[in-house]
Amino acid sequence: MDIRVQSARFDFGAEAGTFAAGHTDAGAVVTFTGIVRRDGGLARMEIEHYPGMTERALEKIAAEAMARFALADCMIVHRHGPMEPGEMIMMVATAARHRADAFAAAEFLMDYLKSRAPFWKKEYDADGAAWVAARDEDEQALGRWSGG
Amino acid sequence: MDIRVQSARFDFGAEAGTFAAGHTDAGAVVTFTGIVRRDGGLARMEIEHYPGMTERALEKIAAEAMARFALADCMIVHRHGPMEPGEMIMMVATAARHRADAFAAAEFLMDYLKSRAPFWKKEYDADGAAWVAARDEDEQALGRWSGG
Amino acid sequence: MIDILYFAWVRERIGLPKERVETSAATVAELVEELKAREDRYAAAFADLSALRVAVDQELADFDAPLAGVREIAFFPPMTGG
Amino acid sequence: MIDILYFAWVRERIGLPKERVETSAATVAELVEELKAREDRYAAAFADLSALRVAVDQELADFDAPLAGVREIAFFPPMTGG
Repeated sequence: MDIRVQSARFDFGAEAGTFAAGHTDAGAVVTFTGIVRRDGGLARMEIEHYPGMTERALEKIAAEAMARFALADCMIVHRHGPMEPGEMIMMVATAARHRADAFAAAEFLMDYLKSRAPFWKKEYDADGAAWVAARDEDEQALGRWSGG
Repeated sequence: MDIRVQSARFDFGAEAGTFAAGHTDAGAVVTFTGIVRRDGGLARMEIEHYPGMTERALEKIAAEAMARFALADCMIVHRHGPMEPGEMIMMVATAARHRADAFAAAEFLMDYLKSRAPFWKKEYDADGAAWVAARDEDEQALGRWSGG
Repeated sequence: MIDILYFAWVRERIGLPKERVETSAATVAELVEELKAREDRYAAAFADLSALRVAVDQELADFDAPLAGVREIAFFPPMTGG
Repeated sequence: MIDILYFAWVRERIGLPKERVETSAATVAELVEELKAREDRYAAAFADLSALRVAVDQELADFDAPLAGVREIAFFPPMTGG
């Protein structure tokens, strides 16, 4: 379980390649990466976080994924601070024997990261700045894991 | 839609990185890669395919994914021929505005690739060779898409 | 004349990857019956149709698919890609 | 003494990221009432508790969580990571 909270950029391709090459015992690797979208006039984004709690929350989310799914491993990289359009915000990767576990665990990690990890996005455009509102769909997405 | 059927190895990390960097308008990128597992005494694997039909089947599967989900793009790389344990067999990548579409499309592509693309795996170990049997779970996994 | 292709263990059991046959069969199933009547290796390969899949002109099809105008038929076990 | 942290628009509305307060409140909700009584900017920030989340010693909690033994409370809007 590799968990990183950082302001520095990361190389998604290199991270995904290294993760997959390190889990050739697993058979199935899923990755997700979130990108600052180049659209809608967005000039830049800034992500605030809660140092200390962030790391704890990510460790807890990753441990929960390992416990719920038949995973060989998982990783999370999440940035904070200022970002330009086109930059990668975060990534998760999961490795499992079967693809169903790798996919489910990656979606689980994302659903929890969206609504339960202490990050807050602020978007800046020509008109000013605005905190990104939480989406109802993201909160609802968590519901699908509560039966387990 | 980048579809490749090849015997040559491919660099999963480089492909994933290039795909993500090329879809910074999308926001969400999901990848899956399948690896020849290093376990169970497997010495090597050989994948037979149906030249002509394979390309048609993959094009059709990818077009179907584009039509069903709000995708910006998708890609499929699938190898045939001999492979050693630890080598990447195939990968898919999907790019979408929202993660739900990117995840669903990647799972859809995988479910169809598993059971509807003309590839057949043969595994070689110390005792000889055996064709990999289709898994009931893979056939059942297709059922979840038939309502759409 | 129609091209018949065999893949994976079907190819191994019949002993060749491809052959061209003259047939008056109206459907895939009738063609299978013709092949089974030829030799034991065909009878063995086609013994259990539920273990086989068929493609007609490179599209998955059913065993009752008609053969009129068809150029290429392929027989193979369930696919195991991905 | 308890540390109170504010994030995102809660931080902006209250005008500071962190403060240390002396309180005899028994629960988070009571602490919120004390803060709201202080100044308008607190009253404005805490006007709608359904728009806020709270963490007690760096774990998500409810507003009725007890404060006994707690070192750090944080108030913030719903999270928007990923």
